Amino acid sequence: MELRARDLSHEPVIVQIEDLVVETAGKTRFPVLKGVSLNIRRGETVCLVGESGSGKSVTSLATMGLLPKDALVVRSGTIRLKGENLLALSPSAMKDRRARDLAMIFQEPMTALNPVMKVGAQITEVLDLHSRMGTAEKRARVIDIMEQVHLPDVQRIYDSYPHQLSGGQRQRIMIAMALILEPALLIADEPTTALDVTTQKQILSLIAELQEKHGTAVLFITHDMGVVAEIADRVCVMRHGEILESGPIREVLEQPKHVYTRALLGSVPSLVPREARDDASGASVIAARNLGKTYHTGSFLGKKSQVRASFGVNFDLSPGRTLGIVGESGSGKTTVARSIMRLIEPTEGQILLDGDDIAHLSPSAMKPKRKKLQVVFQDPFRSLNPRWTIARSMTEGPLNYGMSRADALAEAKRLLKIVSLPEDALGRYPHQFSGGQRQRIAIARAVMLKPDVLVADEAVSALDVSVQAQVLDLLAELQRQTGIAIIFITHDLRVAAQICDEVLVMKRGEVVEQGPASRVLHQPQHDYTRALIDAAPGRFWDFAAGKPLVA
Amino acid sequence: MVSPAQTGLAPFIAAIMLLAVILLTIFSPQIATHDPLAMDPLMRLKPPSEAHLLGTDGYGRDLFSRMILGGRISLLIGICAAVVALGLGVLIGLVAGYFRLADAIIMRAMDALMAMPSILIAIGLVALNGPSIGSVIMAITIPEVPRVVRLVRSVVLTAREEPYVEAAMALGSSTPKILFQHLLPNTMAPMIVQGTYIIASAILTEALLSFLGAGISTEIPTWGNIMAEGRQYFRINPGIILWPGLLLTICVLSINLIGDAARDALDPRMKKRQA
Amino acid sequence: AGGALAETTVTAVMHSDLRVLDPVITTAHITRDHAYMIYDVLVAEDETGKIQPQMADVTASDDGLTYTFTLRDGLKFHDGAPVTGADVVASLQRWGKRDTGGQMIMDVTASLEAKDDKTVVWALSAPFGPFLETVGKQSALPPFIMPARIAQTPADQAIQEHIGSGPFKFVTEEFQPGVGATYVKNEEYVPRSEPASGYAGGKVVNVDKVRWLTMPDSQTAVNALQSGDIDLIESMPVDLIPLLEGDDTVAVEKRAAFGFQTMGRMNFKHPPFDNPKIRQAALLAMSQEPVLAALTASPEYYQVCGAIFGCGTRLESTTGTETLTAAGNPEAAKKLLEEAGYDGTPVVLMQPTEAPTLKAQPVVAAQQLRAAGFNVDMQPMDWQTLVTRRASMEAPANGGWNMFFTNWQMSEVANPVISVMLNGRGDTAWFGWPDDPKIEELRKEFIAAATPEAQKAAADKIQAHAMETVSYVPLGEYNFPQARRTVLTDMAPTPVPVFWGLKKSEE
Amino acid sequence: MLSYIFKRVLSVVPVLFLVSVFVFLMLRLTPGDPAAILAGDNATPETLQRIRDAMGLNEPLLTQYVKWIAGILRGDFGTSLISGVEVLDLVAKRVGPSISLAVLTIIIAVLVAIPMGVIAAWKHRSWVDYLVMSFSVLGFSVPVFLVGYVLLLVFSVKLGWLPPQGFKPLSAGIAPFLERAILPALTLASIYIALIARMTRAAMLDVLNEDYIRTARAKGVGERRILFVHALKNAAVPIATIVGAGFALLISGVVVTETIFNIPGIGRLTVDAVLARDYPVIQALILLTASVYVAINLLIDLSYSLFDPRIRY
Ligand SMILES: Nc1ncnc2c1ncn2[C@@H]1O[C@H](COP(=O)(O)OP(=O)(O)OP(=O)(O)O)[C@@H](O)[C@H]1O
Ligand SMILES: Nc1ncnc2c1ncn2[C@@H]1O[C@H](COP(=O)(O)OP(=O)(O)OP(=O)(O)O)[C@@H](O)[C@H]1O
Ligand SMILES: [Mg+2]
Ligand SMILES: [Mg+2]
Repeated sequence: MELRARDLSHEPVIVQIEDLVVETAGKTRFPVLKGVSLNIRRGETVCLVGESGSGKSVTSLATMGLLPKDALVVRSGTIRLKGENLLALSPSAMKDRRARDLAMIFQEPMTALNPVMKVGAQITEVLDLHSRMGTAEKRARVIDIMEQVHLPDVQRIYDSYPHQLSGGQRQRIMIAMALILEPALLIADEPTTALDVTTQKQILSLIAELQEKHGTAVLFITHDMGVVAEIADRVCVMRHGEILESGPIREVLEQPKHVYTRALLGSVPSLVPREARDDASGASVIAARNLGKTYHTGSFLGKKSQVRASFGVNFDLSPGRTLGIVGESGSGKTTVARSIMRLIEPTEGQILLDGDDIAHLSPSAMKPKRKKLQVVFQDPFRSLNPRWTIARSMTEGPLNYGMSRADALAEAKRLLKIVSLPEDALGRYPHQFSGGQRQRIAIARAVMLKPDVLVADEAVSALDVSVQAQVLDLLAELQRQTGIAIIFITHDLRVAAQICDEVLVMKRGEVVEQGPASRVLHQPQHDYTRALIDAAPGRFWDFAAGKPLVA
Repeated sequence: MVSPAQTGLAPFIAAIMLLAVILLTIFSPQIATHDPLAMDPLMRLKPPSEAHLLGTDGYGRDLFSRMILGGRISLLIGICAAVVALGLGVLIGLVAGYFRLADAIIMRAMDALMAMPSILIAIGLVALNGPSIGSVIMAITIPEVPRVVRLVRSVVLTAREEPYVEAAMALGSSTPKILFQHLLPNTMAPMIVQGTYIIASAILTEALLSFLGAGISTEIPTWGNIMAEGRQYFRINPGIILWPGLLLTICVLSINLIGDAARDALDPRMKKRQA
Repeated sequence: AGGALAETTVTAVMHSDLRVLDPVITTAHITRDHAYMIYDVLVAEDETGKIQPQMADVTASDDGLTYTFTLRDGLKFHDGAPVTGADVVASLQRWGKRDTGGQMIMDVTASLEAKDDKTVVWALSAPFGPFLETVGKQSALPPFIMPARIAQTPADQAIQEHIGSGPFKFVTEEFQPGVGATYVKNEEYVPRSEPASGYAGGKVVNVDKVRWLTMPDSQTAVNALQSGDIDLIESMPVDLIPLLEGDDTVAVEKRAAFGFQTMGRMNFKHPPFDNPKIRQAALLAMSQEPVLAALTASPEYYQVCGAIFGCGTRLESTTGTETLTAAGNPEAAKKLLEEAGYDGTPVVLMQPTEAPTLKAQPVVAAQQLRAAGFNVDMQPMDWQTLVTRRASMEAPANGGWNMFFTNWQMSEVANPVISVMLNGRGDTAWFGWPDDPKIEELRKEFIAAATPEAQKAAADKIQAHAMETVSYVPLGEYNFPQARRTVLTDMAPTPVPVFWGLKKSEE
Repeated sequence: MLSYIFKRVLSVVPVLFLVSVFVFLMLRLTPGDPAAILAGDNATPETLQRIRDAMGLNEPLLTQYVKWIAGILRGDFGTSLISGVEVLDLVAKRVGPSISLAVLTIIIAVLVAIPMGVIAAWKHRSWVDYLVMSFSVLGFSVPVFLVGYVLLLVFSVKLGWLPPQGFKPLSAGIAPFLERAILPALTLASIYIALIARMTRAAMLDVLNEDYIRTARAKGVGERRILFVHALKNAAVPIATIVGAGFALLISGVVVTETIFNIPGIGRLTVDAVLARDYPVIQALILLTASVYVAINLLIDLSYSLFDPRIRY
C-alpha cells in the first residue's frame, strides 16, 4: 500500500469553506472556530486531523447546518456548496439540501441509528423525504444501495432493527443512508473509531470504493494518523479552532511545516516492536496458571446463561518487564486484568503473586496483598472520584495501610513531581485537569503504594497521540526507576509494539498466540494475529521518520 | 451553577415566596392576632372583620392565627418526613446497592411497600398509633422510603461500576469506607432533589390524611386539618379552605420549583448539555 | 302495560351509613331505623307516648304478673310464612339477651311461651312497672319480630337473613354498605285500620321504593338535594342551612320535638375521676352552651337542658345542673380541685376525629376543664379506636381513659330503666363502671313504683343523686333538622324517620 | 417470551406474600376492635368478648393468618365483620366505578399530557416550556380535594352544567356515564397529567440529545416527524413506566375523589373499612390494589417490547 497521489486539480471544487468563525452563543462569546478555510474537490478525500477539542466536529456540523442552536452560532464566513452559500439558506431549504447534496456519517454506529425503526425504513425515509418514487421503486433503490455497501443477506437486514446488526454492519447502513441520493459531499466524523481494526479496514475501503464510483467529495475527520495515511488526498491539521497546516498527504507526512504537525507525527508510535530487554532476574513476580473466568448471568429465578469471558491464560512476568495483552473488543482482556487484580474472583486456575495463590482469597486476606497490585483504567475522566481533591485521592491507599497523613502527602508531592504536575495540583479537583494530566495522576496514585505489579487497562486509549506518547514515556520511566512489572492491555498494536516485552494475543476469551513482542508482531504464527496486524491502518508508513517503512 | 437566565426566574421567585411563607410561620407567635387555640363557639364561622382578619372557624377560633401557626407545623412535618425518609432510604439503599444478597430481599420488601397504596398505609398507621404529629410523620415517611431506596440503590449500582470505586478497592479501602466516602456523596444531589419533593408531598399528604379523618388533632393546627375542618363550610365560608390552601399551594409549588431547579443544576447531564 | 304507572322512589340520605343489619346485635340508630322499615313490633308508642297494639293486642293480668299477646290476623313474613307465636317468643328471647331493659325483664321472667299460633303468654315472677314501655317504646333496641329460625341465631352472632313482616321489604342484592340500601313496598302488608300515629296505627305505604344513600360529604348531599338527585337529608348540618335558603322546592324542619342528649362520661375506676370531689369540680367547670354551639351551630336547634331524662318530659328534673346550664363556675371548680388535693394527674380525654356529631364536644370541654385548672391530655383517635379503648378498664397510662363523650336519642335516656349510664353495678355497668349501690336502689324504687307520681318522685331522687356523684355530665339537647324536597309530604313527626304514611307527588 | 412472562408472574408471588404479611400485621397491631363497633354503645365487656370469639379474633395471630391465606387460595376472602356481606361480593360491586373512573382518567391524562410534554421538550426553554412546566408543577402542588371542590363549585353549583355527585355505569350509556364521571376524572387527572407531562418532557429531552436524532436531522427530516416519529417512540418506555408508577398516585386520588363526588368505588370502601377495622375487607382490598398495581406494572414491562425492539423476552 502507498500514500495517495492523485491529481484532482481539474475537478471542480465542491465545498469551499472560507473564514468560518463559530462562537459559543450566549453572553460570554467564546470563539470555537477562528476563521477556518478549506475546500474539497469532486472525488477528493480531505482528512481533518488534530487533537481533541480542536474544532473538527464543529467544522463539520457547521457545514451540515446542524450546530446546536442554543449553544453555537456562526459569526462570519461562508460555506459554499457548488457555489451556493449554505449559510444564507432558509432552514427549510437547508433541510432539503441535506441527504440530497450533503450527507454525514458519525462516529458511534451504535447510537447513530434510531433503535426502534427497522434499518430498511430508515434508509427509505431519505427517499420519502427527498424523492417522489413509488413504494416498489424505493424498495428496489434501497436494496440496491445496501448491496453496494456490501451488506450480506440484504433482504433480511432490510427488515432488521439496528441492535440486530454488528457495529460494522450498522456503519454500512449509515453509509448507505448517506450515499443513497449520491450527495456531492460526504462528511465522515470519525466513522471508524468505534470499530475493530479489521472492520475499520473494510469500512475505509468501502468509502474509497463508493467515492470512486460516485465521485463524492469526502471530508474525513479522524485523529488516527494511520487512517490518514491510508485514505487522504489532502490533510488539514487543526488546533484550537484553526487550521495550522494543509496540503497533499505526502507533503504533510514527509515535510511537515508546522512544529505542531511535526510533534503530532513524532508521537505516533511505530509499529516496529521495541527491542527485547533481557529478563535479568528471571524470577516472576506475578504469574497466571490456566486462569479463567466464566460469568454467570440471569436472576435467581431465571435460567442461567454463561459467558466464558477468558480461559487458559498462562504467563509469568518478572520485575521491570511489560506484558501486553492485545485483542479485539470483547476478547476478554479486561476480564483477565480484573481477575489478576482480584476485582473479580476467577472461576478457574491460579494467580501467583510472589508465589502465593491469590485466586480465591477472602477480601480480608486479600487486603495486605492489594498493596502489591495496582491498576490504571482507561477512562481518565472516571477513574478519579470527582468529588475528592487530588490529595485525598492520592493518599487514600497509603492511609488505608496505616501511613501517616503527613508522610502520605509528602510522598504524593514527590510523585506528582515525577509525573510532571505542579505541586499545587494536590488541592485541586479532577475536573480542573485535562485527560492526560488526570491519567498521570491516576498512575501516580497507583504507584503511591509502591506496588510490584501495575495493570494498565487501555490506559492510553482515550488520549490524543501526543498525550499518549507522554504517558507511555512516563510509564517507561517509572518502570526504569522502580522495576515495576506492568501488564499493559491495549487494542492498539502500535502501542503494544512500542512498550511490551512480551505479547499475549486474545480472541474470544482464548489466548491464541503468546511470545516476545518482536516475534509475535513480526512473524505472527496465528491467522488471527496476522489479520490483526494486516488491518492496522497506515502500517506501511513510519510517521516519526516521515518515510515509508521498509519491511 | 446555573445562572438565572438559564433556568428562568421561576426558582428565584419561588425561593422568595417560600422565604416569605417561612418567615410568616416562624414569627407566627409575634404576628398572630389571637391565641390560635382559644375558642369561642358562640363566635363561630364569622366572616373576616377587624377583630378576625380572615374570620373564625367552626369553633370560633381565629383563622388567620391558626393558619400561620398551622404553616409552621405543616412545614415541620414536611421537613421531618423528608429527613427521616432520606435517612432510612439512604441507609437501606446503600446496603441494597452494595450487597447482592441483601439486595434481593430488601428490594422485594420495597416492592411490596410500593405496591400497597401509600395513602392507605398512612391511614392505617395513623390509626395504629393515634393521630399524633409523630405518627403522621411516620405514616407519611414509610411509603416514601422505598422510592428513596430505589433511587439510592440505582445511584450506587451505577457508581459502583465507576472505575474510581474499583480503584478504591484496589487501594485497599474497606467496604464501609467505599460506601460512605465514595458512594454516599454521589447520592447527595439526587437526595437533595428528592428531599424537596418529599417535603412537598408530605405537606400535601398531611392535608389528605386530615381530609380523610385520619389527621392530627384539631388542637394542633396544620394547614391540612384547618382545611379538613373547613371543608364542610366550603360554600358558606370558602376562606377556611382557600386561604390555607393558597398558602399550602404557594409553599408546595415553591418547594417543587426549587427542587426542579436543583435537579437541573445538579444533573450532570444537564451540565454536559450546557458545556 | 307495567310501565304505565311510574314507580315512585324516595331517595334519602340518612344520618349515617347502614352497615350492620341485625337490630339486636347493635344499638346503632341507623340499624334500628332499618329495622323499623322491614320488621314490625308487637306494641308501639303513639304520638302521645301511649302504648298501642301493633302486631298484637295485649292484656295484663290484674296482679301485673302475666301479659298475654294476641296476634292479629293477616300477619305474614316477607318469605310468605305466617307470623306465629313461636316466632314472637324466639324474637323476644333473643332481644332479651341484649337490651338493658329486656335483660331486666328477663331477670324477673317466670315463663315466656306461645300458647298457640296466635297467643303468647309472658309470666313474671315479680311486678315490672315499666313492662309495656320497655317492650313497646321506641328505643335503641326495640324488640322486632322476625321468623323463629332467624331469631334462633345466638345473640352474639349477626343474623344472615333479613326477613320481617313490616311494611317494606329489604332488597338484599342492592345492599352495599357504604353506598346504600333499597327497600320496596311490601304489597302483602295489611296495615291496621286506625290512622297512623307515632309508631302505632296503620302503616300505609304510598311509595314503591325507598333508597337510602350514604354521602360522606354533607355538601355533596346538599348539592344533590338541590339538583333533585335525592329527596331527603335526614340529618341536615345546621351550618349548611343557609345554602338552601330561598329555594322553595326544599323545606328544612325539625322532625320531632325530641332530639338527642349529648353527654360526657368519666371513668370512676381511675384517678383523678375516682374522686367524687374532682368529678364535681369537672361538672362545675363545664358549661353546656359552648359545647352545643360548636356541635349544632344555631340555638334554633339546641337547647340547654340539665335534666338527665330530658326537658319537657314527664320525669324532667334539673336538680344539680345550675352551673352547667349557665356559664359554669370555674372559680368554684378551682377551689374544689384544691380541696380535693388534685395533683395535676392528666385527664385523658378521648376525641373521635371523624364522627361529625361527636368531635366537637371534647374539644370544647377540654378548654373548659383547662380553664378550671385541670391538666387535660386530649387524645384524638378515630371512633373505632375510641369504642375499643373505652372498654379498657386499664389505667389511662396503660391504654385506658378518663373521659369520653357520646350522644343519645332522648327516648334512650327517657327513664332510669332504659338509660345505661345510670347502671351502678360496678364492673358490669356501662363504660366508666360506677360502683353505686345507692343508684341501684333508687332504680329498683322506680321499677317498683306503682303510680306515675311515685315514679316521678323516684326519678327526681335519681337526678339529684346522679348529679351529686356525677354519674355523667349531661351537656344539653340538640335536634338536627331534616331537609326535604317539598315533593315529599305527610311525613310522620317521629324521631325515627319512618317511611310509611309519606307521599311523594309528581313534580 | 412465555418463559419470561412466567418468570415475572412468579416473581410477583413473594411481593404479594409480603404485602399480605404487612397488611395483616399492620391491622392486627392496630388498636380498634370490630367487635366493639358492631356491638354499639351499651355492650358489656362479656358481650364484646363473645362477639370477638364468634369473629375468630381471639385466636393466635398465626392461626388467623394461615386461615385467611388458606381461604384466599380457595377463593374465599371471608365476610365483612361489620355487615356480614361476603367480601368478594362487596368488592365486586365496587370495583366497576373505580376502574371506569381510573381508565377515563388515564385516557384523559395521556391524551393531554403527552402532547404537552412533547411540545415543552421541543420548545425547550421557551415560554411554552415554562407554561407546561408551571402547569405540571401546579398539578403536584394543589391538594386534590381543592381541585375537586373548585370544579364542583364552578361546573355543578354555579353553572349547573353537570350533576354534582353520583355515578352511572357505562352500561347506562356513554352520555350519562360521562356526565357524572367527567368532573371526578378531571380532578384525578390534574395530578396525573402533571406527572406524565413532566416525564414526557424529560424523556423527550434525553432522546432529542441522542445521536440518531442528529442522524435524522442530517437526513433532512422535519421537526414534527422528528418529534412524533423518531423521538416519541424512543421516549415511550419511561413514559409507560411513569403511567404505571402513577397508578399508585391514582389510588390515593381515587379515595378522595370518590368521597367528594360520592362515587361508590373501592377507594371509599377502603377508607370506611379502615375506620371500621373491618379486617377481611381491608386485607382483601389492599391485596387487590397491590395485585392490580403489580399486574399493571407487569403489563407495562411487557409492553416495553412493543415500543422498543431491543427489549425481547
Ligand atoms: N455544544 C457546544 N457548546 C459549547 N461549546 C462546544 C459545543 N460543542 C463543542 N464545543 C466546543 O467547541 C470546541 C471544538 O469542539 P469539537 O467537538 O469540534 O472538537 P473535535 O475536534 O471534534 O474533538 P474530538 O476529537 O474530541 O471529537 C471545543 O472546545 C468544545 O468545547
Ligand atoms: N460482568 C459481566 N457479566 C457478564 N459478561 C461479561 C461481564 N463482563 C464482561 N463480560 C463479557 O465477557 C467478554 C469479555 O469482556 P471483556 O470486557 O473482558 O473484553 P475486552 O477484551 O476488555 O473488550 P474491550 O476491548 O471492548 O474492552 C465479553 O463478551 C463480555 O460481554
Ligand atoms: Mg469530534
Ligand atoms: Mg476492556
